[in-house]
Amino acid sequence: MIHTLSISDLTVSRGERLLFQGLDLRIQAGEAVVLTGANGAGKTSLLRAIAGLLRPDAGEVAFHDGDGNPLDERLARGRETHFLGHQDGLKTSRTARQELGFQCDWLGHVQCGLDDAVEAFGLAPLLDLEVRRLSAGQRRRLAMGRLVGSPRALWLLDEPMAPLDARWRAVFADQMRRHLDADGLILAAVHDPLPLPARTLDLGGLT
Amino acid sequence: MSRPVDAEPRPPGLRGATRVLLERELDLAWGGGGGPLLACGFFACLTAVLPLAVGGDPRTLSPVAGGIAWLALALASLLSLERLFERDLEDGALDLLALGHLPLESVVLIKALAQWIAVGLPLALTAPVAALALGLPPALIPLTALSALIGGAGFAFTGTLGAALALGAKRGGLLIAVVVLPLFIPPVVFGAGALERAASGQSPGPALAFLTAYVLFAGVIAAFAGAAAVRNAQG
Amino acid sequence: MFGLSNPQRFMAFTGPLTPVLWAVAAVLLAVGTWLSFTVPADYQQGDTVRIMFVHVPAAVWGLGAYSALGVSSFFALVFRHALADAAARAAALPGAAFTALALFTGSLWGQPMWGTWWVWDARLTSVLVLFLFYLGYMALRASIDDEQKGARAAAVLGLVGLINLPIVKFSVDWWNTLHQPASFLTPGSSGLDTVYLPPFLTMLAAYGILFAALWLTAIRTEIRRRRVLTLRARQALEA
Amino acid sequence: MLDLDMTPYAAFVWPAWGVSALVLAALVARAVIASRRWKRELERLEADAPSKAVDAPRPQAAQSAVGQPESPQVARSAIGPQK
Repeated sequence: MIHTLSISDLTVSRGERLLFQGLDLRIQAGEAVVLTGANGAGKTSLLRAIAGLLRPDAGEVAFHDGDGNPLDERLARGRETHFLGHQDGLKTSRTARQELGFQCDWLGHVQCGLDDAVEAFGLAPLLDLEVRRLSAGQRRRLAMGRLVGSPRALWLLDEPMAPLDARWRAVFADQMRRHLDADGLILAAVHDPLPLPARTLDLGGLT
Repeated sequence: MSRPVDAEPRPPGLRGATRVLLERELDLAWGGGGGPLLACGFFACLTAVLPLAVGGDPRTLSPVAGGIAWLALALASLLSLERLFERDLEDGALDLLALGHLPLESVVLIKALAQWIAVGLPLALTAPVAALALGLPPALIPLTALSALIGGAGFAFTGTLGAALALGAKRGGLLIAVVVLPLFIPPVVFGAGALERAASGQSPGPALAFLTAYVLFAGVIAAFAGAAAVRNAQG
Repeated sequence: MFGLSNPQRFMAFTGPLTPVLWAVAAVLLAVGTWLSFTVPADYQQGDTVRIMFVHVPAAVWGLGAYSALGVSSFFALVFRHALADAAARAAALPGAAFTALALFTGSLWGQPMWGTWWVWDARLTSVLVLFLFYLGYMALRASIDDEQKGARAAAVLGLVGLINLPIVKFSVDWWNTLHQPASFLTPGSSGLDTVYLPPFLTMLAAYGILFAALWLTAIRTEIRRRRVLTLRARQALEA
Repeated sequence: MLDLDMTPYAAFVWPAWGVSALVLAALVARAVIASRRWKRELERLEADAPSKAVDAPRPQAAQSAVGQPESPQVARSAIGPQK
């Protein structure tokens, strides 16, 4: 299991534009880090670079287990990392049940915790609806289902709570707390502060 | 120096993940607008228009029946390729696929496999009917179906690669055709050649062997090049 | 590992080389043209033999340019080097033009020899396929808005094309054995009279050097263009 | 001897050579024009931006340019019309 995520000397640019360089960050099990910065400062790109979806210009992203042994990058990402981006990755033509089931099975383990996910985010009434009938907030809750349904140590979250109302924000905060208690790691890009103790990494950026 | 993530949270295993993705891809192919029906309909339309264009004389038609069937097959295989990766890129599902237990190369292969089952298989069943209608000797029907089935896999692999390359392009559908059709030449040559040889009393064996070899080769190329193209589009 | 992979060093090294290449190409073209029209006409093909001196070099270097494109694509993919990508991009247009010329002159050669403008023989068909590969490459490159992504996608295609070209060639040859009545007089294959070697080889070299000059110039232009884009982006940032 | 009498194949030989010459000339012209154009554009930009940083790695250049006192001038010249 991932115990430490360490980023050293990371440089990322998009096209001709340099987003940040020489970035260092270390997150340990049970720890949450909040990523702040202006729009376009590179929050999303940093998360994508950690998830291996974007190739950094320089620097290194490394994963270590509790004994300090390095983990294979591909396996750490393919088995231990959740990435929840702006887009929910849901197919509008399929039902919520099909989509949640696929996401949990694809990312998850032998026993997909579908019921836990349904219970955590109040998805039961949505399950038989096609995704196209769901509101933005409902879709986000459905996408969050995979965080609970297929447990993975590292959560990379990009504005996770943006479409949620106050009630579900509280529910999600609770889930994050549980994840940290279970020695999970969270790195979240947010505009509003997270409702739990977290370090802040400010990417700054032009205003 | 690096060791695998420890084994306690068991992944679903290769077969499990493959099945999960394959089921989803097939569901999307069949569900989303009836891609296979569309391809078969297109195939049938081409077959019907052709005699009207060149004249219905069996003496003109029947020598080229096999070739026409193969051309129509290649064109029909191009349909529905455009949405293969594009929709997953648009809605973010491609990120999800990249973070699964399987490497992206396998994801590309599974998608190609789904394309083959969803589109290639129905087309392989339609091909003998179309070839018959064009005047192909009935004795060649099993060979037509078999070669269309093998060739369909080649079209699926190559087409999947084209779809991955065209990610992020304007008018992807047209672009895929221009990129992929030159790569369709070997399967069309070997597939139609098998029919032609059989029609002239020779053994279609070598042609089928070449066809199969090309399909295997295309699978390997499509996996690696397709994965590289997908990663490029994601980053 | 490549001394020239640094754009600065590349510019410095190729700066004096390019004018030399242009000059050599011009001289060779002039000499080759002179030789081409001073050799006696072929007893069989008559004056049409002179078409060969522009047809075969165009075909050879059309293929050569695609190899350059494919190999550059490989280096662009593996080493992610901007210079290799510039080289792949720069080879596409001259290569496509050479290939188109080979098709056009081949057709003009075929008409008096075969009595038809186009023959589906293996060689002509292969050149046609090569041209289609160029079309696909340029279309892909042009239709992806993000220049970096378009470049990498095109590089993948260039490499795939390079690997596939021999296979397509093989399939076309195989197909040809199936259909070719083999009664044509195939230009070029009937054993070239040694009297035609000087003009032929001169033109072959001339086309090669010309391609090298075009290619290098285009790479240099591409490097400059990218620098300009970078500078403009920087200024936009300041404004 | 220079032999320019192509009968009976003049209709084939001359177009082949003529079109080849035209296409090659067009290729050369295009290459040279593009080369000149970007060369001039680059020289203009490098003269405009007094930054010593043209050859330095991108990031520093961008940052140092932002903070420089003379950046208003740079900005103006960037906006200024330039054909």
